[in-house]
Amino acid sequence: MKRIYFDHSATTPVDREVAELMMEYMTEKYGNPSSVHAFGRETRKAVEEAREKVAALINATPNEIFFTSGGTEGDNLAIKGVAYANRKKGNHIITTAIEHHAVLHTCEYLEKQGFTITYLPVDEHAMVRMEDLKNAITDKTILISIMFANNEVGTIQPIKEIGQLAREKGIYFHTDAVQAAGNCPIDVKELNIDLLTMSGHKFYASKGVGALYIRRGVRVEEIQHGGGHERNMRAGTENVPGIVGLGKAAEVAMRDMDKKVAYVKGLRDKIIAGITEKVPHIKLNGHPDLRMPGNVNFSFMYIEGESLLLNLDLKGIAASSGSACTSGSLDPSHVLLSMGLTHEVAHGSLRVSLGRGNTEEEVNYFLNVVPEIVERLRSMSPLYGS
Amino acid sequence: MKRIYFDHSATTPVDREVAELMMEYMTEKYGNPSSVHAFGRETRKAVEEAREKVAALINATPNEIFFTSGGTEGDNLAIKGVAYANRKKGNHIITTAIEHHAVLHTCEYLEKQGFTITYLPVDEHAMVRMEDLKNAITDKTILISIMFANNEVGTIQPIKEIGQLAREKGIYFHTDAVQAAGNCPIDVKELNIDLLTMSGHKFYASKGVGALYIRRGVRVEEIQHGGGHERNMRAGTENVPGIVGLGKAAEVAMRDMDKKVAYVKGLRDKIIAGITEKVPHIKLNGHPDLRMPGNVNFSFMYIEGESLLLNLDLKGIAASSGSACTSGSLDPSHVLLSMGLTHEVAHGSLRVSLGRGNTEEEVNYFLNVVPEIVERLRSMSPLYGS
Amino acid sequence: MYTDKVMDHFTNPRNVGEIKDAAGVGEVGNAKCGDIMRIYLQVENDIITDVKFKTFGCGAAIATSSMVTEMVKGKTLDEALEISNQAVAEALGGLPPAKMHCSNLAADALHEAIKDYIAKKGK
Amino acid sequence: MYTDKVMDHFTNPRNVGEIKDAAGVGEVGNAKCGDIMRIYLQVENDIITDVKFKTFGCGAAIATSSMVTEMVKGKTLDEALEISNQAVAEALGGLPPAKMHCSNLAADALHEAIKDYIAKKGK
Ligand SMILES: Cc1ncc(COP(=O)(O)O)c(C=O)c1O
Ligand SMILES: Cc1ncc(COP(=O)(O)O)c(C=O)c1O
Ligand code: FES
Ligand code: FES
Repeated sequence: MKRIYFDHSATTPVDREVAELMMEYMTEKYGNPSSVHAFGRETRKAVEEAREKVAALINATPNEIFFTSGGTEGDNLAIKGVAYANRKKGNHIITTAIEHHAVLHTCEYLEKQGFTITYLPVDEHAMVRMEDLKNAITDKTILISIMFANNEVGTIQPIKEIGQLAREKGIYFHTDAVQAAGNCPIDVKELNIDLLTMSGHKFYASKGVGALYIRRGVRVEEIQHGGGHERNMRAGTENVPGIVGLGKAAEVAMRDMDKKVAYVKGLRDKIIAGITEKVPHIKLNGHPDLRMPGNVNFSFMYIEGESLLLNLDLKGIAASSGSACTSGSLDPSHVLLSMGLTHEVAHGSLRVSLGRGNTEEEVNYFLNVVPEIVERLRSMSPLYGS
Repeated sequence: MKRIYFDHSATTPVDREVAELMMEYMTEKYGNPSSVHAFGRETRKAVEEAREKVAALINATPNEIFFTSGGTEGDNLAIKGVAYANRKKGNHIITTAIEHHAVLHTCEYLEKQGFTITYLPVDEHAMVRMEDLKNAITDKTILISIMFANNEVGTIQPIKEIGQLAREKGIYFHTDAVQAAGNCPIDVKELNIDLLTMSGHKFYASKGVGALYIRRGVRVEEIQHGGGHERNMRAGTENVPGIVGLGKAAEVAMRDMDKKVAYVKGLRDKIIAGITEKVPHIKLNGHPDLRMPGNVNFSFMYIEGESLLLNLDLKGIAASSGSACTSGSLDPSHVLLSMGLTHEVAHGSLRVSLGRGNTEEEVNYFLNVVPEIVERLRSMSPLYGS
Repeated sequence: MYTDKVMDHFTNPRNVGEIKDAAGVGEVGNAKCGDIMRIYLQVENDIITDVKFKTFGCGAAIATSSMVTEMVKGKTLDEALEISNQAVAEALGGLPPAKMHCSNLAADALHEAIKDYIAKKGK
Repeated sequence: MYTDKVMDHFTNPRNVGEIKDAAGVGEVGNAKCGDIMRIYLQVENDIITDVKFKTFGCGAAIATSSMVTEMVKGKTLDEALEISNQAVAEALGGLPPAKMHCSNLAADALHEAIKDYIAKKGK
């Protein structure tokens, strides 16, 4: 059976060029960049070149880029690092209710360490209201951490306004751009971003590598202790294959950005139109326009997400859901609930996240099989038609 | 020019089988193990199989293995994790003066958090004295962290005695086995080890992946917050290619252990005998017998390490040194100084660390070029012959 | 993740539907994840002659619903009351640990339906 | 890491050695990393006619030693005193940031040697 991958927000395949470069830096150019000999010098150079490419992707300078093991570490370093380094200035942090757990659980941990966290609510489209943000700021606020684009419903936040407000107030602004980086254009200077998290495996680099952008001058305390790697910001032998791969992926992303965004958006809009036309009792989750190019998120009333996923899986289609049954947790997606969805509606959510490798044919196949699956599950549902 | 790699303690090339498997898990089997669909199930299975292989390497059970981004993270998680989780029991930690910076700087950080650390001295061979350890234990001691084998001079500590003592006293015992794991046999059960750090890139897996063994029942608090990965012990999307590679490297290491150890030891002893015979005014650093199979460390009196390294590099040989000039720090190796070496002698140290890919021919070439280089540098030295 | 048996009952669930004017109906909601299962019974001489279900829930919930209806058909009410959650899970070749609570749904709904029948009959 | 010029002076250092009964000898130790450089001068009519060095230190230390000896040969003492650490580093095409302190070694040792000559002559 043909397998169709519609789960690019969970992770992406590694680009062929990226993987081949990584192979080279595993088996031939394997020196430790800290070593002074030829093997070390050649990987040091490669790491610094990768830093330049990653910086270019978001219009930063290379010395503002710090390599990490992924998005979760980046979020931890950004938030704890700013919190610990600026404790004397204040102990208040503002974030949102719809952040990824890497941000939310880090904030919850900091609450135990004596920090106060405000979790901003969002509107029905998962959008933060600038008014709420303004009202939440106190003279103890040291950090605003608001994600660039939501991983479940794809909503893109008003980053530019937030950045401007934070800069005016002299508060650091961190954005978790794990979904956005490499998948839509970002300019940290224009957007007044102070810290930005990215993760390789969301844009065709490998799992296990990422980067944190820290604007020059922002005070951050390191959280992983050891050798003086990454200018004392992140100890540990550099993941050279991962890093050179990240650099290559950044280069490819930058080169193909406009084309890729337009292409993926086309597929996305086709799915949204198709489902809307073919399936009754549905609801598009997330913002109608200000959403990630590859994100589709629908709630199918009266049915449950895992059953839907399983049926799609049996048809060879890989997607994701915000249902509690899928996640193994007790509650469905905190994002969907924050947007005001009821438990039942949140349960019936399906996320399709598209990538540059998907085809029109795959979309057509999906649009063919979804209506019948939904119909079948609804016929089994005690909530439907009774 | 032929390049000779004698710096396996810094990092190793990735095994060809390992790299090919990683390639497969980057470009074909790229699902996120947290996903419920087929792509996710196939990588979940691979991650769990890798866990079994890594467990087998050190005679642990799979649920005692937690994947990390490398040795530094493992040391941070082990030491901070135990410290935070057992704070109520006590605030005293015992380690040694010759640990890697990943342990030392973590301990120094904990000192700022209110913990008390004892840094045990070592004897001239870099060996901890059991007597010192016994005397250091107080009723506030919650953790003993002593490295398995030293990365500079190769000395292997009396792990079994330490483990036994710790178990008797009801104190957790962590060992940084980054140099040892995969390169010499380890049995955590026989040795009474509670926590053990390993790092992939020291035994032919990739940089950027490692594992922490935590004996079942040991209380450890997570330090990276986010999703519930690694049974809530380490948040962040699993580095699947790195992890399956680590599993394969563990399998290969276990399979070839005896052969590899004997082979590498043979080369090591040939170098030790050759240098001793051919070069006057030298000193073998580390324990004469209880040392890592691949470790050679000599001080060449009257000369300085970086100059020696550069000359070797010009001859195509990659090695390492404990000289301050090499490391860019102010002092030469803290390990060599702890062993009682003077600054000058420590400066003239050279570490050759052998791997399974090295040959007798390479050793012969090395033994040919070293005497003339040393002689030339000595002729330039104001300390020699005056 | 799921056994072949679970997948079989999930893809071809037995006895889906409603029974008009059923002798007993039981509905339970899953406190853990908010899902719902409803079971309809037809009874003659204390023997379950027909059974149908409707379920809003995960693959395991649907499969256990289907399995429990298979297990009770033709059984006496007393026999049916003895079907435990564990028995349902075992009949399916086991469930993943995170899904064990779903099997509670099926046996509970069945027992509720029987209780409903007894209560109605008592009137 | 190092420029070609540095590597050239490191691999083929000029003026290595000692001068017996030198007119001036200067020795400095590098406070940063514990290394040592010694410079020997021969002087005639306030002109440096010969210069030799011995150095215990890194590649940069050896290269700067060699370079400084090249730079002063034939110079007057006054000219030699004006050779700055920076000039030595520049003559080598620059040094890595972590190695800038090594260049201090070379000019300092030269200046010490000149001072020694002047002191001896003064007696
Ligand atoms: C918005 C967001 N933040 C953070 C993360 C965590 O990144 P990683 O999986 O690289 O640790 C993810 C993805 O898992 C994400 O989607
Ligand atoms: C003994 C020891 N511990 C810890 C580390 C750190 O491991 P990693 O480089 O994987 O972070 C190293 C190597 O760098 C080491 O040799
Ligand atoms: S019904 Fe929710 S997990 Fe099974
Ligand atoms: S002499 Fe020590 S760094 Fe140059």
